[in-house]
Amino acid sequence: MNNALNRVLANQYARRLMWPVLVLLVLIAVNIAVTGFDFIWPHVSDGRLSGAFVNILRRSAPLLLIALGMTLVIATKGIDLSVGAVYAIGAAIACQTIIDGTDQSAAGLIFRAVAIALVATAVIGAWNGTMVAYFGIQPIVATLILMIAGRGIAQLVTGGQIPKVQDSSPFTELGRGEILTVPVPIWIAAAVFAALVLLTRRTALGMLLEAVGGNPEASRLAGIRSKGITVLVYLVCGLCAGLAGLIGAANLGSADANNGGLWIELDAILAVVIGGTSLLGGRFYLLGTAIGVVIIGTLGDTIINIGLSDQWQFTVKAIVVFIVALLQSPEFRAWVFKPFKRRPAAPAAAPAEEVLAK
Amino acid sequence: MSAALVSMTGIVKDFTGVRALDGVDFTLRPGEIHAVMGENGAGKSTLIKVLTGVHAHDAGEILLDGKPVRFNSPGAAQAAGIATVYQEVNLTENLSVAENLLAGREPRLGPFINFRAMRRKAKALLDDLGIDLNVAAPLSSYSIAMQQLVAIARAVDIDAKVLILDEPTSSLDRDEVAVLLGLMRRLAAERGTAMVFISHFLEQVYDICDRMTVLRNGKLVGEWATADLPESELIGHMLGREAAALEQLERSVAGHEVADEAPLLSAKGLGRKGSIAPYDLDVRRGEVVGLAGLLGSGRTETVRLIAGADRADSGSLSFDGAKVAGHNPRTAAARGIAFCPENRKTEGLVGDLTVAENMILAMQAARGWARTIPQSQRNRVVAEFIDKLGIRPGDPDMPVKNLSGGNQQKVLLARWMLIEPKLLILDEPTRGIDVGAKADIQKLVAELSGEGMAVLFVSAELDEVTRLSDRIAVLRDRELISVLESEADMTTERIVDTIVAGGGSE
Amino acid sequence: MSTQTLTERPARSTLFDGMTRYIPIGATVALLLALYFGGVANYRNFDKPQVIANLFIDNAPLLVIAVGMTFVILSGGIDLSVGSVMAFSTMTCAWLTVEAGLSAPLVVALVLVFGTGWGLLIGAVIHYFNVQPFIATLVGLFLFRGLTLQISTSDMSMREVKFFQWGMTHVEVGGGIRQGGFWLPYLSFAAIAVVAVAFVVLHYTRFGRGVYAVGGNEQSALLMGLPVARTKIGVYVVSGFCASLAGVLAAFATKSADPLRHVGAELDAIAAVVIGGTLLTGGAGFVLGTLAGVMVWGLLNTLIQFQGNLSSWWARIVMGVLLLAFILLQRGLARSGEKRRT
Amino acid sequence: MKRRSLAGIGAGAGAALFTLSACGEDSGGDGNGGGGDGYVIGFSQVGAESAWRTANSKSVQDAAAADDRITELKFDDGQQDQEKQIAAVRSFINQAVDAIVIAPVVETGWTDVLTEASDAGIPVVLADRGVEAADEDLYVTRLGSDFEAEGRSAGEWAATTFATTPDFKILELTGTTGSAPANDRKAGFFAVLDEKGVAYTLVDSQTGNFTAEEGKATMETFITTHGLDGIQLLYAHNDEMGLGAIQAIEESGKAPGTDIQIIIVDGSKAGFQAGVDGKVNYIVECNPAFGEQLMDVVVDVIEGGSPEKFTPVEEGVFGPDQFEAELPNRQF
Repeated sequence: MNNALNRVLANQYARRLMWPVLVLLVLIAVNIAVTGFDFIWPHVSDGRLSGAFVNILRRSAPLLLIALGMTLVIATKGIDLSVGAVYAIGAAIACQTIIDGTDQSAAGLIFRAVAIALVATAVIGAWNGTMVAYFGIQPIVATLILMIAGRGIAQLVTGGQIPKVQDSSPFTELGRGEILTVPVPIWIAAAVFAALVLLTRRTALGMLLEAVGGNPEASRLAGIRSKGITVLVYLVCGLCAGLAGLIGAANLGSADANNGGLWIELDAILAVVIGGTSLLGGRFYLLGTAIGVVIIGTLGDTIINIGLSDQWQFTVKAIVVFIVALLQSPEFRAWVFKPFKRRPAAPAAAPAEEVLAK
Repeated sequence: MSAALVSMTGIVKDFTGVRALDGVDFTLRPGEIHAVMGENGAGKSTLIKVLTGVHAHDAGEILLDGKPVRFNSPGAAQAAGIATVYQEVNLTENLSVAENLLAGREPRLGPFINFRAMRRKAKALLDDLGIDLNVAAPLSSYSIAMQQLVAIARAVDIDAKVLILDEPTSSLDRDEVAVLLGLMRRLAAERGTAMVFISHFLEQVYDICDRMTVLRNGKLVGEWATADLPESELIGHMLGREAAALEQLERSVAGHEVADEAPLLSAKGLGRKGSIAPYDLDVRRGEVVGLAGLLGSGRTETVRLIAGADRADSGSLSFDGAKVAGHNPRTAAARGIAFCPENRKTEGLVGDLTVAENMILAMQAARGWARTIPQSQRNRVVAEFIDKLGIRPGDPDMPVKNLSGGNQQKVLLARWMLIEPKLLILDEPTRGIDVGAKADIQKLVAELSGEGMAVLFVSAELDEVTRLSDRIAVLRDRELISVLESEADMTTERIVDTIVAGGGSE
Repeated sequence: MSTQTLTERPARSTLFDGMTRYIPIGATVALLLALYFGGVANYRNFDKPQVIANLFIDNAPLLVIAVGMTFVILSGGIDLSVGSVMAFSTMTCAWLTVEAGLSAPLVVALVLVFGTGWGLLIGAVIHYFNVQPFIATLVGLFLFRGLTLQISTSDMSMREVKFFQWGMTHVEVGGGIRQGGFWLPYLSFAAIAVVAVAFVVLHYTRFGRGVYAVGGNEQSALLMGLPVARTKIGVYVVSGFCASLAGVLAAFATKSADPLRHVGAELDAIAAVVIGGTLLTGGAGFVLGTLAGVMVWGLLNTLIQFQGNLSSWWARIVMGVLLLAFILLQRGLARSGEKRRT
Repeated sequence: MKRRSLAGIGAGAGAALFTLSACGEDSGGDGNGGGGDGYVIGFSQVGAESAWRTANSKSVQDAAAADDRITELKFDDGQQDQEKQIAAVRSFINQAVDAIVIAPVVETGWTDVLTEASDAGIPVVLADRGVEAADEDLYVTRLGSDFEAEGRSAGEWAATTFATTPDFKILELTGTTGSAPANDRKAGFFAVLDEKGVAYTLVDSQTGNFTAEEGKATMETFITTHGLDGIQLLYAHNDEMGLGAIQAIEESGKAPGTDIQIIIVDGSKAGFQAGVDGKVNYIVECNPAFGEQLMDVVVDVIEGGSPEKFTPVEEGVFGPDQFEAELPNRQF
């Protein structure tokens, strides 16, 4: 029984992940063909792991954090457009707190800065969740408000300046340091990934989330605290965005309220969708999201490696996303791979639903 | 006998691996009313959807007036004179009644819709059918029953040669059913419209249909003239077993002792403005209380207040000896009140989740997200209830949306039985499900109450209510008007009398 | 046939129900008036008619994409590609006339055909391949920004092209600003014409009513025999056309093309549509509400300009807070108008 | 009843704006100005996209507040959107200000709105960036940096420093693709190298969008793609990108300023600090603090003066030996 359950789950996951994994492998293969095996094979220099692929992972860490939070939000049928602004707020609060301190290397100060930033971003996330769950405002609108105002808040925190933390401050280790030769951002992202996987799959949170996203009213009548869960999920998403902002700020040693994490929400949503989670809510795939993030990260390097100019960034990203989106569409696959079987002009809505019911 | 108007032969339809229709033949003659009968999953709806262009068939032939046709959209079928009314109202609530009636066929001035002419035409159309509505009002301002009549009026107006009615009466009350059946007779007689009628109400089928085609498991069982097929034989054909077995089930249900003690649940002056007038209601352990009344009489509203699904704005509720405060579905479940809502799909199940997940949802919700049900316990209880309730297919990992209505209802019941409630509230648990599952559920209700569980039971079918209930609360116009207690009062006739009398007293 | 007549009063009076539909737009108009008179009371020169005229001049392109967005949102979809399509259209206008030397009217026609064609393509992908509109149009957002940058990485002037002088040619009413009159350029009239046409199409044609029907309940619309495919694809065609037209209007407005222009315009358009009372879930809203929404958006900016001492960040925060206030207001009204049906 | 509450809330929201906007008020200003004896000036700023820009806004606002001749400065942030800037200028015309200052986000597309200002008799002064040459008659003067000259300064230092390097290899981090500073700083730099006949190879040139974040990411990609060996010079179009790149270089185990020489443009505090630390070799200043100079020009223009078409802002270039002395003078 248990085995059967695991097998089916594995299959379901495998089916969802097949296309993104294929696309990622193609991208990696292209890079290896152009720059050699060094692309994928890391080496240790100066006591830290480096290499093109490790760099991609390290740089993708903030996006991964945000995309993971976004996955949970999307699972509840929501969306969070404010993560880019929250990223900037988290970065701004942390850096400003540190440069306002006397000794920028004091552990207490850094701890306080990180704590204040995370609490503030969690509060912002909870605010978004409250707007959605308790005021019944559509998620896209509720979070649009903070998307507009958020960067203003971040600038207010920094007074429009770009606070620069001393390079000697241990705060920068969050973005630049390494533990056991592996860069800290990768550790943080991996830890959050593992924590979220455990949180959602080892407890019942994942199932309850999927229930709330799949059918909010049924979930309410089944006695699920759906409002509480919704707030929790937006809170986690805000927290992830704030943490991503901290990593970004630590990496640079400064916080740019205007440009930090600009349009990262779109990349995060793309990563979630590439990873197989539907924007309509319900089932979610954290591993798929991680793969989606790596695809997006690898894409940027691929463009430079194959010698295309920077202007291709957007175009190539669009094309890759289009391909993944189409490959994930059963209708498209049927159309392409079974050209001889005519389909009805009007696609029957959810044929699967009809199978046994009628 | 006149030549066939519609002739379907050897129709085959597959849905990714499942054969929904397997070589079905169907013949419809001009001016006849023809019932398609079968359990849920027999293929009735698929047959209709193939005929109306919603689904494309994989093999077979459809002749309309002797000419082969193949519709690739409902629009194309309508254009060829085949109109359909579905069980669930398929109109758009945000548009006005007139627009819904005439959408796609609006009277126009040049390229523009002539709203004045449209309203006039819509008004005339409804007047003709004996329906009086404000055609300019949004459809959403009318009850579901009225919306269904509008849907029928729309189909009639298409001037169809063939009118298909798929469970049109499931949300209508008696008067409305009478209007509909009268309308059908008139259309058949005056316009020679051929009609396909699908209904679970055998009484209506026998009342109006000329012929019947019976399907079972996607295959054709046969076609009979109504007069040649007694009810018991029909049921036998539909179920594929002897009708006697069914009757035995029904008999086993009635009669058991109710513990004579303080009520488990006691509502005093419970009410909600605009929804249900304040009412008093007691339910004791081991008792089945039925709620009877016409559609819109406030049955669902009554039980939703008790279940905590809606907030009461007057009165008080006590349960199990304690006063209930801060009532909502979660606290209700914690107290031992389980509620199976009326609409399985939108309020009950989460379609994407598996059978197992849907079953343990309430149990898990009660424990909170942090305390997961251990895997072994979960597998055990799920397997136990799949077996106990006879859920088919018995795969705990299948998404619940792929199950038939009856099996979905059983999953929902299992969800609540898992938390071992003291009071089980069932709102229309047998609506739209096949005869076999219906009997299973009725039997289960009787068993549970026998074990000491209190049950509140809402059903549109008075037969079912009288058969199962120890007491019956009768509602009318959003008011609880009477509670029938004695054995002698528990008849369909008595309930109808009560409803009529309740109206007279006002 | 039974002679009995079935009568049912609507669950609420039709008068009220008719009104419920107009509450969001009524709120928008009330807010618009409140903002305007607040401005008049607080700032000198705010009562000049040109202040209102400027709303139609500066927001003409936004108005046009917001109208296209209204169609899409009414049908239950969303179009994130409009800002990029707009920038791409402006850039193409400049490139084809200045670099390639094609005749301007031909170029404008080509651009409009192109925008329409893009809408057709993405609408077909959304409908036939069931790709979520958010993602399909997000592809457009990236794709056209990229293509625009590939045409030119810097801004490009087309002031030498005679044809583009037409847009800012203006009509003066009441003898110019100094005599207390105002002026409006042709491109404002073009934008107003788009609103008028959209209004007629949405309310008086089968396509328009089909948009409402599909947005209300797509499955029902299909079963009612309405041309769902044509309608769903049609709204993206309208939006694509509007986006390219807005790009052309932007070309008229500045006679220059900038590859980084209109970044985030889709969000402005969505905000304007939402402020205008159209529900993002589809099926309910009015194009005139969108007009009011664009006016509110423009008026907020005007107020910030007249205030003149808001720092960059306070301006953004004020914008966000006002949007919040508005949405809560709208939500409160909608909730009080909600009802439980049986 | 419904309608009354609706109007009430509407009025409430309106009141909220006016209360809120008061929060942004700087110094109990007399609000709507114009009535006094001083001048009212409208200033349409690009946005707040960088520390340089914020310093610039602050310099202008402070200078206006301190200047007795000026009653009020109407400041509007265009959020890097030309249409917002044009709308702001139209609004200034409506407000009948005495002069308009524009810091244009792009060079083209200003003809109509400048004509409108000139029809209304309001003089226009450009700050920082310029507009296309054809519109020259429509504004009085431009006060700002000469980006091409900045590029040329950087180019001259590079040409001198690496005149004899046999295989002179350059990496370039450009500003936002398509922006005037990015275009001009690039053009000026390579024009000088070409004029002087320096034999160089431009190994790669990618945008860092004027931000530290992207500057660092792009540099990392440079390092993995090309390596740093044999590359002599990194030319970064602004401080922030340069500082980001320095981190990337340090993380790859090389020493910025030594293993690879670095030129940055702007000259912020952080940039000079890096110079003092020996990580930057040459800084071309781009001075944002021209508020007072701007006020003088504007008042002169209002009072009928006709200054030169282009008034350059005082800007310097700084080599390694000047960094330490200059650091305390930095304002942003």
